[in-house]
Amino acid sequence: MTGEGTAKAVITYRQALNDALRAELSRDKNVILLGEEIGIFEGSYKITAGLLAEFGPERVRDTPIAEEGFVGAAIGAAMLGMRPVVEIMTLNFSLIAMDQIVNHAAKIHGMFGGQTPVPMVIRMPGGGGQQLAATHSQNLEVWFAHVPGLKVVAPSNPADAKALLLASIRDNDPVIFLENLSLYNTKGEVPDGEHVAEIGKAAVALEGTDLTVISYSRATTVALQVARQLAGEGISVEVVDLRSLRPLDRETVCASVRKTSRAVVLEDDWLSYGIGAEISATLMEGAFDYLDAPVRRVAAAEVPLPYAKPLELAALPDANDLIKVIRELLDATGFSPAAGHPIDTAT
Amino acid sequence: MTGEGTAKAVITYRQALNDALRAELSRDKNVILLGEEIGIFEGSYKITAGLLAEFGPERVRDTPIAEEGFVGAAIGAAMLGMRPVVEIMTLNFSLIAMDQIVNHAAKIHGMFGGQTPVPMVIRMPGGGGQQLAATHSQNLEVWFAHVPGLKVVAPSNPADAKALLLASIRDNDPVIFLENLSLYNTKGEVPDGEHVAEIGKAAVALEGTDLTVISYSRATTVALQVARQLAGEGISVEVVDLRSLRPLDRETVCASVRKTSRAVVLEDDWLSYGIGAEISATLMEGAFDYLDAPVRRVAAAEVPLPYAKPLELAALPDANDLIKVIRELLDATGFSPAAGHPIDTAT
Amino acid sequence: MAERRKPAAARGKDPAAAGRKAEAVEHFPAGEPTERLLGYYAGMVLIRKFELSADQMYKRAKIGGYCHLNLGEEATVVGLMDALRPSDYLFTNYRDHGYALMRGMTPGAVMAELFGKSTGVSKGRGGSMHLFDTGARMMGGYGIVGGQLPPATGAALALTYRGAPGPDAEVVMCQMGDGTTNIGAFHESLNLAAVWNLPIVYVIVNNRLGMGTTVEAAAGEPELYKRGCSYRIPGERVDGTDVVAVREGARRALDRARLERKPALLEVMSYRLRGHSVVDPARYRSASDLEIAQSADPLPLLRRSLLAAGLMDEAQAQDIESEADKKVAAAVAFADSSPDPTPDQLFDYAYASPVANAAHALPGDPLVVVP
Amino acid sequence: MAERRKPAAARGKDPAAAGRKAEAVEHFPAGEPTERLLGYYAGMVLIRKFELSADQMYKRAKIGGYCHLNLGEEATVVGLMDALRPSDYLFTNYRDHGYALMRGMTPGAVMAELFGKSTGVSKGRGGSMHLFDTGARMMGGYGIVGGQLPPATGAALALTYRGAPGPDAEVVMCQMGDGTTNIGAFHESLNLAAVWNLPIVYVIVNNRLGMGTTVEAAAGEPELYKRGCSYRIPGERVDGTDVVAVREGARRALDRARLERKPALLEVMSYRLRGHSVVDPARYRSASDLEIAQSADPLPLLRRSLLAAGLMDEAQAQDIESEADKKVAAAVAFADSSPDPTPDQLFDYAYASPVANAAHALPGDPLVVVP
Ligand SMILES: Cc1ncc(C[n+]2csc(CCOP(=O)(O)OP(=O)(O)O)c2C)c(N)n1
Ligand SMILES: Cc1ncc(C[n+]2csc(CCOP(=O)(O)OP(=O)(O)O)c2C)c(N)n1
Ligand SMILES: [Mg+2]
Ligand SMILES: [Mg+2]
Repeated sequence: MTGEGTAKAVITYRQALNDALRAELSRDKNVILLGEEIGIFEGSYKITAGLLAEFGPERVRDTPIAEEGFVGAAIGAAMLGMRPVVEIMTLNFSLIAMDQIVNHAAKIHGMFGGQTPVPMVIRMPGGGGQQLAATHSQNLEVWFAHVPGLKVVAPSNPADAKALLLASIRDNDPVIFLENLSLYNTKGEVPDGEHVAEIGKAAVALEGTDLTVISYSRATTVALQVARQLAGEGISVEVVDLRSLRPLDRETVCASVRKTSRAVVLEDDWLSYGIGAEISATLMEGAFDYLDAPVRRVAAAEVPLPYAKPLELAALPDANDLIKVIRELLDATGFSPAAGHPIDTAT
Repeated sequence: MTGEGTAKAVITYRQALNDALRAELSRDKNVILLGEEIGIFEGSYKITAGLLAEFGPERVRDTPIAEEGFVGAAIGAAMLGMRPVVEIMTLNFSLIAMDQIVNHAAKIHGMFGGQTPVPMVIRMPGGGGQQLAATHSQNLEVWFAHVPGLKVVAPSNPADAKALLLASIRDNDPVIFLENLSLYNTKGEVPDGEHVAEIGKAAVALEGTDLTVISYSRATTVALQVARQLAGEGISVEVVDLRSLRPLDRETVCASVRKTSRAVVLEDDWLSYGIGAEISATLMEGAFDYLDAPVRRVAAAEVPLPYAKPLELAALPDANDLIKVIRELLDATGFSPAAGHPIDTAT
Repeated sequence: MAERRKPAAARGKDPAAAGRKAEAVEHFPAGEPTERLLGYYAGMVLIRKFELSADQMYKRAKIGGYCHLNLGEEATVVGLMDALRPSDYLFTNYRDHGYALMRGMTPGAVMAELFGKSTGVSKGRGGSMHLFDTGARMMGGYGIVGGQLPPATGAALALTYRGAPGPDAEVVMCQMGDGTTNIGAFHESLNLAAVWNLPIVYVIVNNRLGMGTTVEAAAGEPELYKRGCSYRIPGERVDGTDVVAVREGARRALDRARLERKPALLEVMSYRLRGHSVVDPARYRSASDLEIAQSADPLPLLRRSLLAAGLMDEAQAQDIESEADKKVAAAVAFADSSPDPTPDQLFDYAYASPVANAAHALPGDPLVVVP
Repeated sequence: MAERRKPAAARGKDPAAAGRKAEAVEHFPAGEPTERLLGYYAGMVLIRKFELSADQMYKRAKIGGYCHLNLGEEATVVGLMDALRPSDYLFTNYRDHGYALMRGMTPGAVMAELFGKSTGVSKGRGGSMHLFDTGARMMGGYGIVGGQLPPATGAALALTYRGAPGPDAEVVMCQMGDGTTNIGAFHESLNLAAVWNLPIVYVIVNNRLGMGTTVEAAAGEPELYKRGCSYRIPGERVDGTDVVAVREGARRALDRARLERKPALLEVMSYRLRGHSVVDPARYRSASDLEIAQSADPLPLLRRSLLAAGLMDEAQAQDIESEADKKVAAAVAFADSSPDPTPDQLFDYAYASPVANAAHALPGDPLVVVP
């Protein structure tokens, strides 16, 4: 982090994003926002509220429904020195823009021998749990995380959301900035002033000694909640918040598990071939001799997410699923809780 | 497998595909082929050679350059009872059709409560090594493998190519049928008669006792070649050919490694968040106590693949990389080769 | 029944011009059977009442997710669906309740879908945006803008393998919104239909807005019926507040598909009376814009016209209206008392062909059993 | 220099009609400077010789991957590039060698790229399909059909933040093939350019074939210059075998972009003398079709015309031709003697902004160091 503000305010994740966009629009005239309904409608999820009024329709540009077209247009604008920040209304619609994201944004710098950077950000919310049914509830972050040439971040709290959005806009590479529908109304302390995060670094969101939960985005909020709950039972859970999925901070993940010897990955996406697979494989390589038992993964059931609430609840991972798996893992490794580890809930 | 032919012919992977398509076009009038240049041009890689002449332009239908349109059209045709087999010229162009593949083909059966199957196949070759540069050399099979509602197969030899293509065409779900540019000219024995493979089953392509190499598609040919070479040195390598990436036959993979205690995954795609990650995570869960050392992954360097041959060679995994890693793994686990294990090269 | 063909020159005008509707009455073509007109009114009233009820039920949290209503589009929906035969196929976008009802799906089964019940038309899997019924040949509402166009085009392709063009041929109707004409799938689909001569009618319901965006802001050619020009597909524009005009326009387009096996494009000028979805207060909309929409409300218009023409009396109108109330109340009761799907059914439709090693684990369940 | 504006009525005809070219001579507009015409001939000859050499080098395995030539399109390329100013931006498809040469990239650096050398215009990373030069404002050849259109449109968007329209404004030219007009990106891009009033000219090089597919088989409206209709973008068709006609058409379109800040569409009727790429024997092509293409070969045509008009004599022609031979031979020599990129450079352009924890492992290398 750079900057030195120490005062903090408690604001929503939504507000943190809005603040970051406003700050960058004010700071750099090459920053423009593009997306469907981001202007007069103020964004489908109101992330861009007030920005059209403040910066006008050329800086905050409503687009037709044409994800491939406007994502690609952002690429070309970036090649000529603009810094477009694109909102795709939800991650699900990025499938339409996939050729521009993967075959163009991710390739242009390398394929043309480093002659043109592509400084752009694609912001989009993913996530289920809102009864939006199969085509409107996906995560797919692992797709982007798999692609060289992209940087992929997935902040879990308002402070990181702001600091990583500032970093993403100032970065010269295409950054996929993953939000989550369930996070927008969550609140957290955000320091005043300009704090720019470093992309590519995970954070130990909560320190612990008995077991590590690795997660990112919304799942981190669940992991923290579970960790605080289990602390009362004398179970000390460390929470590693990945923050950046590409690059992946393997060292922070492995260091934590080398300490705790037990690991669970919690993610919102489908299990097979998900983020958790890479985390588990990474721990296989970087912490094998330290593991008391196999790394466990808690992730979504592998179905197109149904609309009906009971089915949606059954398919998506929640705190109870995580607690169950943590207990299984502790039991399997003969853990007996120390009475009431003190934990620093302010971290 | 069903059918009882015992006679075999040695044919190319290309010919095996062509034979399968011809057989299904003859057998079922609802089978149609769709794709760019599959008719008069006979396919960019000549997989459909002769079929236009034999079945006419309505069964072997050339399409405009419109991947999203014709993949989606295949979906609708399938919903009305046709069995379209789509060729996407190379996997790289499937990015344009991703919304139709993931938001439609994969979802329609489940999202509408099982009312309409979507019996279609999307055939496409992936793979690097042909100096086609960054946008024309991708694999991305892990993307498809991650998506519930799809079935994903990636045969490594002509016999499997034919038997799995027959199975895929007769299956009532959308099947992603992954080919590889480097496989088309490879040859192998293909039994005469109708052999229909079972989707979802891996195969032990070569039995061994000291170490398991898990791979699929082109990488399996490399694994087999390496296994045969190392056999001469008294190293007995078992090769598991995944064949199906979704569903993934976890049991066959784990059973092999429970036997050999050592595992390496070889794949052509980028390392992070690749197929190898899921295999490693699966072994973490299903063979942890049997592993003598961490599972190793051999995969492509994480860059947009450069055109220049020396860079392309450096970026892609080959037999030497696999041998190096196998030796490292054997050394780390104190392996000393028995003199010349007999191996069954006919498997 | 009498054909009322507008002179060709009149086609392409936007007949539902601003502010003129409030006082107007429609004139019905000679020979139009009264029962049919009353049936149209009944259909429109049913949609209206159903949608108002859905809005309420959403507010009571009986319905979740996104929910888009056909309020203001009732004449459009009824006219289109009357022109479509049971043997034809329909694909729509997510704004699909009215289409489902007019396609013959029962209000109870539609409401149950909105409630996410296992008696819903899509067994509670799809919700409001994804109504489907094989029997009704309603091949789905689709939530991805433009997503329905390629499959609808492919359905028309399938029909070309079934039989020859002619008066009994099956055809496809593919509905979409105005905003949808700007996405790539529109272009690719219409082009395929043109080069392959497919029996399909693309219907653009132009309700003047895609969420908060006007047609003029989004489309380089805002006279959307002209956008077939890039494929030599003829287009026609009709007044979406006039149920008979909609039906006639749809028939002409469907005839072309049926008899000539050629695609057609139909633009239906309509209005959206509310926000984009039930949760959208539509603050971006000017008062005058809303007033225009309200003055073009097809329900009072048709009611007034039927009364003025002496084809319906006030008692009949009220009968129709209370009949619709009853149907909707029964639909809500049915939905309410229907069972929820249960978690053990989660993987029921995972695949149509069973397959070895399918990944059917619940969150946290182990994947592999270690011996 | 003199403007030779065709009467508007003549625009839109396909002037390069079948079989009439072989004997024809071109007539040059009055006032056209001789050096300029000789320059055109020199440019066209250079492209021709370069492409023939590339074909040979491919056969000698000096070049790999896909390799698409501009053979037959020389007048098109030279005419377009002469109309474009150095301050304008160019995006093309993968058939890009001629454009790169005419944009001022040296034949040696272009050939070196084809050879995959580190002296290549894209440092050997891109190869034949991906020529790029920031200085020449050649913003890339692109291998995905239609892939260049959205970025080109966005480049034009960027220009609107730089300054006002006017005679000195910068504009974008985006080249594509005929087959490219059927893909979604074409529609979305032209629509964006229209609603945002962007200074861009979309050029369709209609060489009558996309691989083996004719324009008629692929496009619902095969008169491709008309396909701007869906966006109110005016289109014009010119004879791609007539370098001056191409230049003039391009100028008119560029003027619209420059002065009015509005998009334009230009269709250039051209021919492909060979297969789709160097490895395609084009067996699907009829003898008569090939004969038509050969009879429209712009090189002998321009040569004959310049000789007939007395603007060039045989000795000059031979000088130009042997000059081109020398340049191409020097390019090959340069490429041949240039160094290969080395494996240690693999990750050189992985990211433009350095980043922590980048995954820079070679195949088989461990990812994490265990302490
Ligand atoms: C590809 C895609 N992009 C964006 C959205 C979000 N979205 C849902 S409806 C809508 C507006 C569609 O407008 P229109 O086609 O006019 O239909 P209407 O809602 O007016 O019926 C948008 C942008 C989506 N569902 N799919
Ligand atoms: C999206 C996509 N689909 C398919 C291809 C394969 N392909 C390469 S060139 C080509 C034909 C393009 O024809 P046209 O646009 O007329 O350009 P030309 O080659 O004639 O210059 C095709 C189908 C591709 N590169 N990208
Ligand atoms: Mg609309
Ligand atoms: Mg062409």
